Amino acid sequence: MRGHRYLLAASAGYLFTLTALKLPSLAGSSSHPTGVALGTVLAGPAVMPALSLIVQLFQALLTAHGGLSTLGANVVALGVAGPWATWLLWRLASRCGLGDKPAIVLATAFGSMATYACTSFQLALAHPEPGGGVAAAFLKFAAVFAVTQLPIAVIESLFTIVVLRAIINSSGICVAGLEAWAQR
Amino acid sequence: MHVHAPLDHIAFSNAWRTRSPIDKMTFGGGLLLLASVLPAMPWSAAIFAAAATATLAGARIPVRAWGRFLAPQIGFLSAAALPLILGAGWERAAAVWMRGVAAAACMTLLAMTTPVPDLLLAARRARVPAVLVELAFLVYRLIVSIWELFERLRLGLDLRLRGGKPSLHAASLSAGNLLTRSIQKARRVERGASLRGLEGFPMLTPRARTSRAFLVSAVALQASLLAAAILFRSRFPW
Amino acid sequence: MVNRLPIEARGVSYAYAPGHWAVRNVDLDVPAGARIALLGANGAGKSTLLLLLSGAEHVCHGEILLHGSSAERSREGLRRWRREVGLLLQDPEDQLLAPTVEQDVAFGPLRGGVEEPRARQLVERALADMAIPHLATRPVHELSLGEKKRVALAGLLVQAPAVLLLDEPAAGLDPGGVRALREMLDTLARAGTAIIMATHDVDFAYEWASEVCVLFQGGILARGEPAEILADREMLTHASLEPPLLLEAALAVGGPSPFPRSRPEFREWARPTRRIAL
Amino acid sequence: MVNRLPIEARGVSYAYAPGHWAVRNVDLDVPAGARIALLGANGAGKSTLLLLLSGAEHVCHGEILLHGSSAERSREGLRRWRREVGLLLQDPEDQLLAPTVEQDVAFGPLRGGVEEPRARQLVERALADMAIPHLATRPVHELSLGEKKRVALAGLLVQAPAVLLLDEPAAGLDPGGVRALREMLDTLARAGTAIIMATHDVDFAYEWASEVCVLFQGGILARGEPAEILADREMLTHASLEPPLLLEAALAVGGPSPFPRSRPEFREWARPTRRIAL
Repeated sequence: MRGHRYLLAASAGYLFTLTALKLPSLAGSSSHPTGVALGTVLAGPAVMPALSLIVQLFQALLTAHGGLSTLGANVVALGVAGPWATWLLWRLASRCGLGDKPAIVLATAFGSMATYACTSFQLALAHPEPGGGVAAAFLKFAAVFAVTQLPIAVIESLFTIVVLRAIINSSGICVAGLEAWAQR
Repeated sequence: MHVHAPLDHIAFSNAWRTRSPIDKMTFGGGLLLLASVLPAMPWSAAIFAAAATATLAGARIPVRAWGRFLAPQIGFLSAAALPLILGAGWERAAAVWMRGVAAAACMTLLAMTTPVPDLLLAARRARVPAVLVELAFLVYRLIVSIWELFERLRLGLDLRLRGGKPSLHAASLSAGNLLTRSIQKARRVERGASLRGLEGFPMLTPRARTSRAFLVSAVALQASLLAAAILFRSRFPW
Repeated sequence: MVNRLPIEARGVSYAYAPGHWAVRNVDLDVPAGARIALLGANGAGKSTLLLLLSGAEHVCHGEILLHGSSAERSREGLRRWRREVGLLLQDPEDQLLAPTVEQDVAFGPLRGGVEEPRARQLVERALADMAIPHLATRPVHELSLGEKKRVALAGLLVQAPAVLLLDEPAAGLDPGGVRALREMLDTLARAGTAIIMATHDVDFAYEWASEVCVLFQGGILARGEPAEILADREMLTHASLEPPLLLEAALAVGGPSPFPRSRPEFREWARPTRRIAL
Repeated sequence: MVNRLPIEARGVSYAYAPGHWAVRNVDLDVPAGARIALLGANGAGKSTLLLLLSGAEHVCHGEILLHGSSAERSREGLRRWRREVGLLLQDPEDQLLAPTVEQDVAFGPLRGGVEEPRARQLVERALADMAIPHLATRPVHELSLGEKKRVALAGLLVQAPAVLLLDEPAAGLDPGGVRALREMLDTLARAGTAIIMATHDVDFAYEWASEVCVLFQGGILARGEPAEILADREMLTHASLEPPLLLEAALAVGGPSPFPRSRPEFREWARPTRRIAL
């Protein structure tokens, strides 16, 4: 991590700035998943927990978006579940010979939904349904999120694509995931 | 940045600026802990009152600034309570909401009285891994610059759009430019740091006064809240 | 309509935060073809005034008139405002959007609904006006600062604005770049574009401006003929400025008025002096 | 050792990419207390030369001597190099890293192993030298450009360097800021610090420098006495520069040598001329 720390710090600062503009989403999961996909592509999924932790810490301290109480849960959703889902699907899609753009769109949308699935599951664990237990609660939360988050996931995928293209067009920046993407 | 990130500006200029971060964290952190363990009704209200008094009377932060930061957080918490009502029912949602508001007041107290770097220094002394703390210092340093870059690009975009709404295309071009320039900035700062021979962050500890009286009264307040909660636990069960 | 001033400010004030006035009660009349220099120390309110004139910030008090009628902040009004008034930011990179030069310059026309073939013509003409047709397909980020300024200017000129606002346009340019900029601005002003420039470079202002306006703490401290205003050492010192070197030299030497405003003029003007002095 | 030049460059060359020479075969002798201005258009190699002198970039050919012995790129050598030679970047923000002013200035001493109480004393003295003790606990990012430059300078001076390199130090400063900078640099040079400044501001160089060095395409085109070098209009035009306004004016008026290098000197110098002229 030490070798690229200035790049990592810039990515984190960038994600912070982008997410600071967005309204925090529902259910106390204060950070928007915008940036999860971008961060994963830029820095790779391995460092995303650290980046996500720092970004969320600064959101709590500098912009008063969200609180520390949900930090642990959010690091799991935004720092682990989302990035790995994005990464795996991206690799898989490219392996299957899908073009760059469709692969990124799919991966971003999937990562975004995985983030919310994770949040729903955490919420379900915290507030199980009196009758049906965790599973029923999960379905309920997931249904609420699906309605609100599906359109966001789509917009986010398109946005990620154009941002990445702008970056690649306008400079020869090589970052973990981006490097692989630019080379093909 | 101070025009656009007033929270940071206030953290650097309030009446508690020179109070030791340990004092502030003991006070705010202790209350935060109580808010998450004690029954929401009525103890969250008491914790909220304590945090509000400390922020407004202690650190002498203007009510308007405080309200401006707390109000959106309460708004988010209320929005968050909606799916909870559907999923878990009224009472749980209300309890979660109250707890959230109290916790938000504690966090706001901490965020408005302690600059982020002071907290990071405290974290380093508390043996949080150096790699993480150093990265956080760098992120803070770069956020300041990137935020300024963002403001400038937003103005530039606004001028180009001539009053119209940004299309997805224009917005993402602008976002791409922001990332490119953020990374260029990071490279320049990296060079600046290497010019000065800096690898880590050998940081001067800010002069801060630790007050035993403050610490004692903070702990006493928290202890009495806890004692009251235990005493009245038949009326307000956990 | 055509006879009206392209832009006017009437008692314009602006505060970033309650009580912190960045611009105080400024009046400004800008006829077509004017070359106005807003002079002042850093923080005197020059950039803010340009932002207000460009419509990027709302005035707190007062109003801004475009061709005699109050500028509106409606969607349509803003669109007209931005078409009539172009602002070149101090760092041109802040307002360059697209990856290549021609894409960037074409952004305005395409967004304004111009068809692509026509937009291409407009872009070509704007690039030719800025003497940079050879840069058309170059990526913007590879250009030098001076080239970026020209591209950003082309992006403004392609809209044929009546008023051009420039924030420290000479900043970072070397003497060759400054000379080229001055020539470009002269051409524009002759063609009738009103130009307002914010700068703390009194030498540049003295040589270039038809009118100077000294700002101090957001208000106008003095305005008028450059030769007259910029000879007032006391007022300039108060505003943390200095008289232009050429004017200072001419005053020290003494000689016939009008005083020279450029190097060649100075050489011409000094010739008789020298003859007597030797 | 003490008599040796604090820094020298011997046949130094540098290429960013194979064949693209940014600096070609530059020799430079810098005695203690020297005030050297590196003049040149944008892209002439000024900044690169400063980076080489500061040790931030490796030379491709040639060598750099510190106090007469070859500067080494070993860990220990670089550490000494950084202590002896301070570089102020054009944008001071790039070299400010800590959250508050005193923390930033303390970086150098703390990194050099100085204990906190002693570091605090050093910081206080450096801030007093830069006339900014009141900024000590302020967050760096809230400062103005001029203040940031002073903080960055304090961060260099706290190490008591023998050589100070400045990249366009006057860029972005208003006349008041430039005057304050000049006074600060005069004090430093009198105390024996060698100062090398890269700039395209010939007026500033003419007034301030004890020696000027004109760079063109990475090589030294001319060097020597400011009054002599900067009067060579042909050479300067070739390097995309112009003679300083005061020198141009003095030459045009004609009069006794030495020519005046500052406004007050010019007024003094012009007095007899005027008497004759009137």
